[in-house]
Amino acid sequence: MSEPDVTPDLGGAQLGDTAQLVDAAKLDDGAQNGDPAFASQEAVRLEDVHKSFGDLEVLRGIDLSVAPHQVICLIGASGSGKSTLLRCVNLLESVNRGRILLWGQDVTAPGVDENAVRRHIGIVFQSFNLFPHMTVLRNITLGPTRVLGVPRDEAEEAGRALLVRFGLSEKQDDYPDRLSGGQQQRVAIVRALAMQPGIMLLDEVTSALDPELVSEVLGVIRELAAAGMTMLIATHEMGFARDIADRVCFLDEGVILEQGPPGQVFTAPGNSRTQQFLRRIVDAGRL
Amino acid sequence: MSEPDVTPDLGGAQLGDTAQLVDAAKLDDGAQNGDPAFASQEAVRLEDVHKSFGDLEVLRGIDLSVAPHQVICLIGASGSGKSTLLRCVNLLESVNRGRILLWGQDVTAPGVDENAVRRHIGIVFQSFNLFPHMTVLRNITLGPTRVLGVPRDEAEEAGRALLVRFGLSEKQDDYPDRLSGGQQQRVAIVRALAMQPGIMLLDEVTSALDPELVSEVLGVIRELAAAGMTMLIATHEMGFARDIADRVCFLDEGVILEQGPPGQVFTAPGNSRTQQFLRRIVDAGRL
Amino acid sequence: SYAAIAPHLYKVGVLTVATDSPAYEPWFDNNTPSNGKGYESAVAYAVGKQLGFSKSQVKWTVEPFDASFAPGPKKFDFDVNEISYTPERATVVSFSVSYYDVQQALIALKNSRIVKHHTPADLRTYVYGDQIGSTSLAFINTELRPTHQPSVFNTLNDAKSALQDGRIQALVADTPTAQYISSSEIPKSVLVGQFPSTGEHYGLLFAKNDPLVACVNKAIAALKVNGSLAKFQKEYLGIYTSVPTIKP
Amino acid sequence: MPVRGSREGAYLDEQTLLAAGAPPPGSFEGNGRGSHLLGGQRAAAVSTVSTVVFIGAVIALFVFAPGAAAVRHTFFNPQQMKQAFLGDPSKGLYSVGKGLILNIEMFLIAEVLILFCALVIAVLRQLRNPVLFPFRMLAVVYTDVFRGVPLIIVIYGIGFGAPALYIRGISTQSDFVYGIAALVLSYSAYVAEVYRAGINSVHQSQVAAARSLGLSQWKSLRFVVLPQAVRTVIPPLLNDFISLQKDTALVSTLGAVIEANRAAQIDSSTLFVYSSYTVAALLFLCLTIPLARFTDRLIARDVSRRLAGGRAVR
Amino acid sequence: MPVRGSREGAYLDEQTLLAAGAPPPGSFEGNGRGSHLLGGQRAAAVSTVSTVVFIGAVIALFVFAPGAAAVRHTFFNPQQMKQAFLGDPSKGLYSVGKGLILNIEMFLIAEVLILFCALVIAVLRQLRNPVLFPFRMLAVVYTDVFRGVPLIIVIYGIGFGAPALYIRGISTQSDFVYGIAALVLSYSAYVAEVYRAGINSVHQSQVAAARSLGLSQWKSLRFVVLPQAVRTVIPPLLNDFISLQKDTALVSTLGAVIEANRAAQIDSSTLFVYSSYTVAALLFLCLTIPLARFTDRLIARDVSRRLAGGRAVR
Ligand SMILES: Nc1ncnc2c1ncn2[C@@H]1O[C@H](COP(=O)(O)OP(=O)(O)OP(=O)(O)O)[C@@H](O)[C@H]1O
Ligand SMILES: Nc1ncnc2c1ncn2[C@@H]1O[C@H](COP(=O)(O)OP(=O)(O)OP(=O)(O)O)[C@@H](O)[C@H]1O
Ligand SMILES: [Mg+2]
Ligand SMILES: [Mg+2]
Repeated sequence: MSEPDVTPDLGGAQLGDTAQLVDAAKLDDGAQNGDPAFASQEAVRLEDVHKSFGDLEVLRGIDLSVAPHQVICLIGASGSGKSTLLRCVNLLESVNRGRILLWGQDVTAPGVDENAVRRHIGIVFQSFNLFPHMTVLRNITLGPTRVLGVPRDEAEEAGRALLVRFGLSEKQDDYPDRLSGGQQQRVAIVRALAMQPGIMLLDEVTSALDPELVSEVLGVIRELAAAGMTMLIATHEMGFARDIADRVCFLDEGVILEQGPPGQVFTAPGNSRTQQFLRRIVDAGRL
Repeated sequence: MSEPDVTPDLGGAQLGDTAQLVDAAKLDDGAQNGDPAFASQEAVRLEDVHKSFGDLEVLRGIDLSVAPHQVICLIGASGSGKSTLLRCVNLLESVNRGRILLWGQDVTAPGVDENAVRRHIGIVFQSFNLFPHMTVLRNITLGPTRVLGVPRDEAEEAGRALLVRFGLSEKQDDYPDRLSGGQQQRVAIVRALAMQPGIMLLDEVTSALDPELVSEVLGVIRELAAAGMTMLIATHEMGFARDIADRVCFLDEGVILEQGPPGQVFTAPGNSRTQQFLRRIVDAGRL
Repeated sequence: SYAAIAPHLYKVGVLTVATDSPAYEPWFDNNTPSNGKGYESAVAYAVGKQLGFSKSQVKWTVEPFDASFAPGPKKFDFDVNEISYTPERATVVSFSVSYYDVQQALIALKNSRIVKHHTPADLRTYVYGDQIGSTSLAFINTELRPTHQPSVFNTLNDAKSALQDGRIQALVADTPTAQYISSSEIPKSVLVGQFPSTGEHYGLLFAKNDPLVACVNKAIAALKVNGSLAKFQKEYLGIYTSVPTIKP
Repeated sequence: MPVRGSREGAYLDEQTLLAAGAPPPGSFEGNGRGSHLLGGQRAAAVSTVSTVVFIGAVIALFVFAPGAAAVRHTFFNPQQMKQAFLGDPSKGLYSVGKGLILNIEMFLIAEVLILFCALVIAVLRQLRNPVLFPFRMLAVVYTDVFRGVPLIIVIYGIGFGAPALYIRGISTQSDFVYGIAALVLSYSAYVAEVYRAGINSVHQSQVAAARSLGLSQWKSLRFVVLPQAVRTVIPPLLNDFISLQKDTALVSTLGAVIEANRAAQIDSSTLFVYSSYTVAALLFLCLTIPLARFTDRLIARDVSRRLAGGRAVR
Repeated sequence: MPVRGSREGAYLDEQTLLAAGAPPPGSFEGNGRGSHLLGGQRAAAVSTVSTVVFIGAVIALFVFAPGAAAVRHTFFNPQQMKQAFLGDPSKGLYSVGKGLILNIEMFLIAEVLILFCALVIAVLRQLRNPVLFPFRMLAVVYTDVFRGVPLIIVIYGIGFGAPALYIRGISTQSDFVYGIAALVLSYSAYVAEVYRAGINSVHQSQVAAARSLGLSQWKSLRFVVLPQAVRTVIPPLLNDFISLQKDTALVSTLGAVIEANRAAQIDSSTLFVYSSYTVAALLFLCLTIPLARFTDRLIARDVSRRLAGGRAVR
């Protein structure tokens, strides 16, 4: 909670910039892929990503570019494909068409080491997915010890520090089934954070948290962004999105209908579907 | 979404009234228990309810009285015992001390037919708990057909109508594991509604819903309250609580610190812990 | 005498005789007890005849060896299955008098050391094998007392196959069986010799205190006197005067 | 704050949330061994070749080993296999094929009874109501005893014991009936434990959801818990089906029931070859393999219905 | 809108959400049968009495039935039981107790090998990588064949077949080794299926969570899936342990391995009583029952650690 508000590095020009990058990438793939300098300008990039489950086409051509440090919020109706998008980025779902690039490297290409990719991406699932046979502390030290090779005591110490931060220090030896919904959600966040990922994918990460904790999480996210982490956040809480996002993407039936800084999207949406979505929220006094 | 706002039947005098009732009850139990006239004045009543898990005392003396038609919102920090309270009312947890009365009948007494009680109470779990081996439609018709004895086709027709209402008509033959978080939550709501309960216990029932759907649920809840349903709602969304509640109860570490109409609790909280809780929310612009 | 035994029969009007399946040669022929060939089959029919049963009134039934001494009602009138009399066994079931006096014999492969070396001391050094439930096995353990624990097989066939594959060095069986194995079944094998009699004999097996026993004993005695038993022995078992005797 | 590109530094500075930055280029490339366990094209070749070699070696063993001809003669003599299958009364040979029908009869009758009894026992064991403690104890003792005692002893005990008791109605049944009774007694204990595993694998929250609808304890078991439980334990249930099918053979120890294996045993000891056992084994395989394939298909269909797609990870 | 107090009206008016009102007074009272399956004090009495009566009846059967004395003499003769336990070489009687040690040895060696082989097979079967198709097929064929073929035939096949092949190293092993090989071959197929059930019972989302941390396929199996899988299938695993323990007896068909049951069989055929079988059965029970109680305790401890409280419903 050090910085009150993180202005995105790329400022207002950002959207145009990334649009440029996408085009450039399309023109010349090979040259840029190997170029670390180029890579550093984009943490995540989706090109024409399609994903179907059987007959149901859930993602229908997603193009998205995220610079390092950026916090992107995905908003949109229930079932619009937010979770699926995040799962695709983490390679938990294979895409049917299109590419996903992380730091300029195509991770959907054959021969990619999925485990190496995932080591650099954290994800907090909408349904938490904690390991029910492990204590809270084991849940959050499993990754560091078994993937990163951090010694057990070091990992536990760091894990405990994170638990304290999220008000869970008393629950470290409890098993997940004994936790309340909000406690489970916080453990899931800590589990992902403990891996020190470069990119975090947060799926409705405040849904079970009380407003006090939401503020706390908000602070943590800001801190992380300042420290260089890139974040994609799917959320239904517009207030939260407005507070945290460098850019808001409005997803509808598998396509990004509108994106831009929260100020712009929330106050002057261009697309009529976005307008409709937001009007009802504003009418209900929920923004 | 017929009525814009349901004013509680008992109006402002309500809190004082129930306080009276509680005292009266303590003075003379037997006489009032058998009296249907008395019973009809209270749908739910908790008297000094205590609940412990092992050494952890989660509910530490809850007294609560809810009149029919009323919508009560439980707010409070994560882990304060909201879910546990709701589970106790539905007899899913046995209380360690105290009594729970529904329509004047003590349901924590020995010899009570739990199934009969639960038939009149619906609960939507925080973690949804859909039946993964049944289609959406089977999930919502199981109760009506197997408990209420409604014929299968009648139950399915009614179920389909509810699904349409919640925008789920296309998913009726899907299995829960294939649904998005918000879709699952709506199925859980429909499953509980299909039983036509007299009391509904809603646990974070909007956590996975987009703002449009939240408004929809809000409308449904108002309609139900008007039709005579009593509701206890645990929620972290203060905006939602403010819009929907006849009364807000602030839970902290297993006790109700403060209760009253939302206007009163949110604007002029008496208790210092409540003040602190709300101050941070207001500071963050989240109310 | 038929009238005397009629009430005690398992099935009215027939003599029900049991044996195990397979029924081994030379005690039976071709696993078919009802053909009247083989020593035990012949004895059974002869006993039946003495009791007044025609050949068609003798019915055969299969009774596994293990089941023959189960408590409870028997499903046969008597069981003829190379079963040796012992006092312990006689506390559970009843036996007829001897219809055959048994001597044990030793079978080995022709090229085996045992063919030449079978002093009592030598005999202790070999690996023996035998069928479970046979008195031959008890004979090995109580008389030969080998240092290496003998192998025990479910059936005599398993024991024979073990002898063939060299998994055991020698097999002990009653002399007729041993003779049959070495002459007809395992060409590479030889009957090394027979041991002196220990007074062992085969008896027909009855339910404990079956009143039939007395009648059958009389019948067997008659068969002994009229030379039938000797005739059957000659016909089906041969006379093994040439078999050398070894001292255990 | 420095952006950490690699993992060499200290892990998570104390009290600080340190985000890692971009990993060095090329760090996502496969490491030659492929991303999956033994992935890649070379692995495909390796796995195919090694499988072929393995199967080939096993076959070669039976063809080229010094004693192979003798083994083939003993175990796979086609002439004698045919004889064993059909039987030949004139030679004292029983028909293994006819015997198999007895096995199937016993199996079917026993299985139905077992599935039912085992369910009752499993459910009794799950009851936590102190009132029913004696029943629960009985169920525990029952499983312990009948799992622990070898089936053959149960068969002996009933087949020889029941007639010995001279009780009307109990002591006068056929060996067929005694055999089935013994199979049911023994297998119910096993299958009950399989059910129990399935029931335990269903999460508590499912029961809570079922009961919250007002379903009784029995109905929530019937409609919510058991359907999920049984799906989970289909493979071990099938294990027990198959064992049962084979153990029907043991009933022959009672004497009167000449089923397939008993027939094979008699034939083999008559002819001094084991080909008849091979016939029995092959016949049993013809029953069990289709059953296994069928249940596999069932499981696969169930999984795909419930999860279609969304399974990039395993 | 009318408040509905009972359920007699039409169910859910079309398109309308109709809330039910208060049920009539007294509608929550138990209906005599109690709220639980057979709950209530009367039920307690019934269950206790019926259990006692049942056990009493079984005992009475063995004491008062007409043939009971003979049965007791054959099955429960204390003198002969002692003799069978200790053995008596002078009478050609084997020691059942000594035989049991052989059983335990075979069991322990086989079990370790089985748990390992079965795991490999189960994991091979789970692989969906097309590259590994041959291995998967091999695993499927293996389980089908070795589950389908009766253990006794596997024992015969190896114990009589291997020596008959006259292959150096293979044909000269002891019956003990052949027996264990046959047990491992046969039981691995069963236990692999039990593992598979366990693995399938772990929800897909658990694998997703494990892989999302960067755990490899093998590590997520090792740390996340298997620990949960094994917990679920402990009861059927124990089933197979116990069966295995009993089936070690079959190795005696090879001749040289005189384990407990074979010893009992010899004694019983020598003395014409079954008491020696009873001794063997009791000894086996002494091994299996503590094992069963121990695993039950394990499961209960695990459940209570994970769920303490919160289990009013089942
Ligand atoms: N495994 C699956 N199989 C089939 N359909 C699926 C699967 N997973 C998701 N879907 C479908 O894909 C669509 C998008 O789902 P997704 O979870 O991405 O939505 P979402 O935007 O995250 O919604 P929510 O806000 O409700 O969480 C939904 O209609 C859902 O039913
Ligand atoms: N089965 C259980 N065993 C042990 N402790 C439990 C159990 N269930 C809940 N608890 C504990 O009880 C406390 C209250 O839990 P509860 O779920 O009621 O909280 P809540 O108010 O619903 O929180 P949230 O807003 O996070 O859902 C928590 O500290 C939790 O860890
Ligand atoms: Mg989602
Ligand atoms: Mg909760």
